[in-house]
Amino acid sequence: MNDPNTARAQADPIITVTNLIKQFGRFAALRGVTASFEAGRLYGVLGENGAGKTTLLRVLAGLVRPTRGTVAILGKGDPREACREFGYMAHPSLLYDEMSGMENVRYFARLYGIQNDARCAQSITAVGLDPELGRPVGQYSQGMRQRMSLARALLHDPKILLLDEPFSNVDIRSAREMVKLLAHMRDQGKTVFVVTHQASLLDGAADQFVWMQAGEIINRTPDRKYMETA
Amino acid sequence: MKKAFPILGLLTAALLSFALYEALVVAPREQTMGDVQRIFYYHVPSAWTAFLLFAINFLASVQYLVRPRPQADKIANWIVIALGALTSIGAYVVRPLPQNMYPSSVVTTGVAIVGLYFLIKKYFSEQETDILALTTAEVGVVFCTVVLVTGPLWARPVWGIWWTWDVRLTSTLVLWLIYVSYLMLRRFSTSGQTPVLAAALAVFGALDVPLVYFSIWFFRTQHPQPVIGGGGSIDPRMLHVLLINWLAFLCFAFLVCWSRYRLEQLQREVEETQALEALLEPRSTVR
Amino acid sequence: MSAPSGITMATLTKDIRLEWRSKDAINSMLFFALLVVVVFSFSFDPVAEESRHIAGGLVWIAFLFAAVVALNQTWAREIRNQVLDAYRVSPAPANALFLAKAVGNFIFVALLEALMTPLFIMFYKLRALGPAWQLLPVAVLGTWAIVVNGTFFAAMSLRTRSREIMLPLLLFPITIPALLSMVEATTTILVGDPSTSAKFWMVLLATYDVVFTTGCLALFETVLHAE
Amino acid sequence: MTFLYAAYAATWAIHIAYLITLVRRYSRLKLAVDELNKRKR
Repeated sequence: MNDPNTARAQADPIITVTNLIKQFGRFAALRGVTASFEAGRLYGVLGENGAGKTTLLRVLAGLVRPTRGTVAILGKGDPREACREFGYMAHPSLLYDEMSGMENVRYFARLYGIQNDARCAQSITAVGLDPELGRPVGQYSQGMRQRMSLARALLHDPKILLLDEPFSNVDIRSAREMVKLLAHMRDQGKTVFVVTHQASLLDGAADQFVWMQAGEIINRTPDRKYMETA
Repeated sequence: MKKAFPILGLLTAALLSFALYEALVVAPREQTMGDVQRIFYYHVPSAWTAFLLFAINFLASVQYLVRPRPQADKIANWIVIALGALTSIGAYVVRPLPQNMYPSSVVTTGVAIVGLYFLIKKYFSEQETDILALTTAEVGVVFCTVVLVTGPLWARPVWGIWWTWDVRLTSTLVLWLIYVSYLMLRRFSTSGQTPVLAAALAVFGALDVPLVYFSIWFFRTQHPQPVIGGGGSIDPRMLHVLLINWLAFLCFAFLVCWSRYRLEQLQREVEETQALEALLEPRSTVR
Repeated sequence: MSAPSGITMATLTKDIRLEWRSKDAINSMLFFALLVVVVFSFSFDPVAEESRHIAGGLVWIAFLFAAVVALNQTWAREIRNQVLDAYRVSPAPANALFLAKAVGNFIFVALLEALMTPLFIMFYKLRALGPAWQLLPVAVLGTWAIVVNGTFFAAMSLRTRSREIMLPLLLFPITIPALLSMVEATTTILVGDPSTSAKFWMVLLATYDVVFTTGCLALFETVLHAE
Repeated sequence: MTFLYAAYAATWAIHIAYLITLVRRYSRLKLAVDELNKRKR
């Protein structure tokens, strides 16, 4: 399977999902998703509210157990075993409001076994924020909070990035910068999933758009225009 | 199997009425307390049945927690066997046993626990152990309520007080509180994994039982209280009637558990079909 | 993978720093504890001799009451921005988080007790006739018994509808033997009855702590990840 | 003597009350089952 020298091996599926079903009582969030995703790609996951985008991401992150179906990340059956390999960012900030950005990132670094602050400062500057900023995260603007949350997700240099609405409430200029950063990471070989409603931001950056509707992947297209005209 | 239920029902009804007759008429009249002592034949069997049901709940909950983790499963097997051995040896080594616990009865309980554990292990799937835990908890609480109602009704005429901090009665009260909180957790839980939370609480509750018993037992030695059911040995004829009543109540409890079990199974099947239907429904997304 | 104790320390210091920085939780809790003591003292105004017999029960019920209100706040900060998800996604072991939260609660509740005890002594004119030094181990073991189960059940009640009421419903039945031991040990020490000693109760409390600390450490992982 | 009969009566009152709740729960479930069967055909 992982024959190193062929091109095919380079694009080995890093994540495979088979017949993934998730139901919350009678509401079917995921109705049988089967897909595999290659490493080193930036995927834009698009779809209306309730299409199952967030649930899919939470299943991949191991935060939600699927009702049926299997998830394999880097060959490991249970996402929890691969938790060191992915960074997760959600709609809520996942940060402590009373602590400054640096304090937050330093605490989460400790959870990943990272002791030195240089790495923390580096991931904060990478998202375009100032590590020395003393203000507690609670007083940040929503856009800054989203970027600090991204810094927390990038902290341990994960192979996979699972980002849920990273650009919401972020001004256009900083959103474009974030996209540039994500594209740069993709070029370094990381696999990036971006769930978003501002699909236009990913034009030219995303390798593939994954269209979801009513808990299923209905289409995977190289660019956004194809879906709109169809 | 379906038609066995009414036959068993009739048999149990007959057994219950025979036991009632034995308790009211045949059993010898107790000198000091008089006829009111006959509450004993309902009070004690209900308590024993409740404890048995809670023991099954504990064993089923442990099964539910360990089955998905094979390594924990092996450890649990050894702990149960060790527990059984310990109680059997302890029955003869520990002197004095708390009042009117005979070594033979302690050994039988120890062996029964181990037997039940491996029986559940063999015949119940993971999902079924959860249903079994819920059923035995619910029916156990009903029997426990009976004990807590008949207890004071017995204490009142004999000692003029409604409640006595008797070791067994108080332990039953605490057990009742624990399992009512267990049932409330199951009803109020909004989690997808309610059985896991309930199983954890059941294990905690069971760990608590010996501590409850010994804390109240020592509490009682410091504040002597009248004891329900007397301390000394028991007239063989009374014991005979007691065992008949216990058998009758066990059959009754078995039937109630069986129907509650089937009810829960049906409930889950209905929920599953409804969920399946929602799955296959035409693609309607939230606009 | 830094040692779990490193993570426990980091989480504990983080919690203490946040507590110290916002201080609003600690101040409101201290005032609440004061209220509980005053209310208890008003409702019972015993003569010194009598008070020794009932003080043990009153003091521990007041502590339990204050502890439950504090325990309800254990996961408040983690829920606000779903920070718990960030923890669940990280490779950090669940027990490290649990121990940090339990020890944090222990310090918090011990602080409340340290404030309430002198007030109780004053209001009830208490003077221990028995070996007063034994009160310390009883207090430590007893508070840990309440806090370790309280933290565990607080995490469990996160997954239920009426979260505030579920914690005491789950905690009190399980804590009865520990509560009985604390009350009886304190009363034996206060009354100074030579015939009995609080040793049995302390042994029972210690067993209770060991049993339930192991139980919590074994089962917290499953409860944390039961979404 | 009356306490004896009271205790026995109370025992069966409790058991019967529980059985009634089971029966009621079962009938409610029956409705759901019938509805499902109707829809399936």
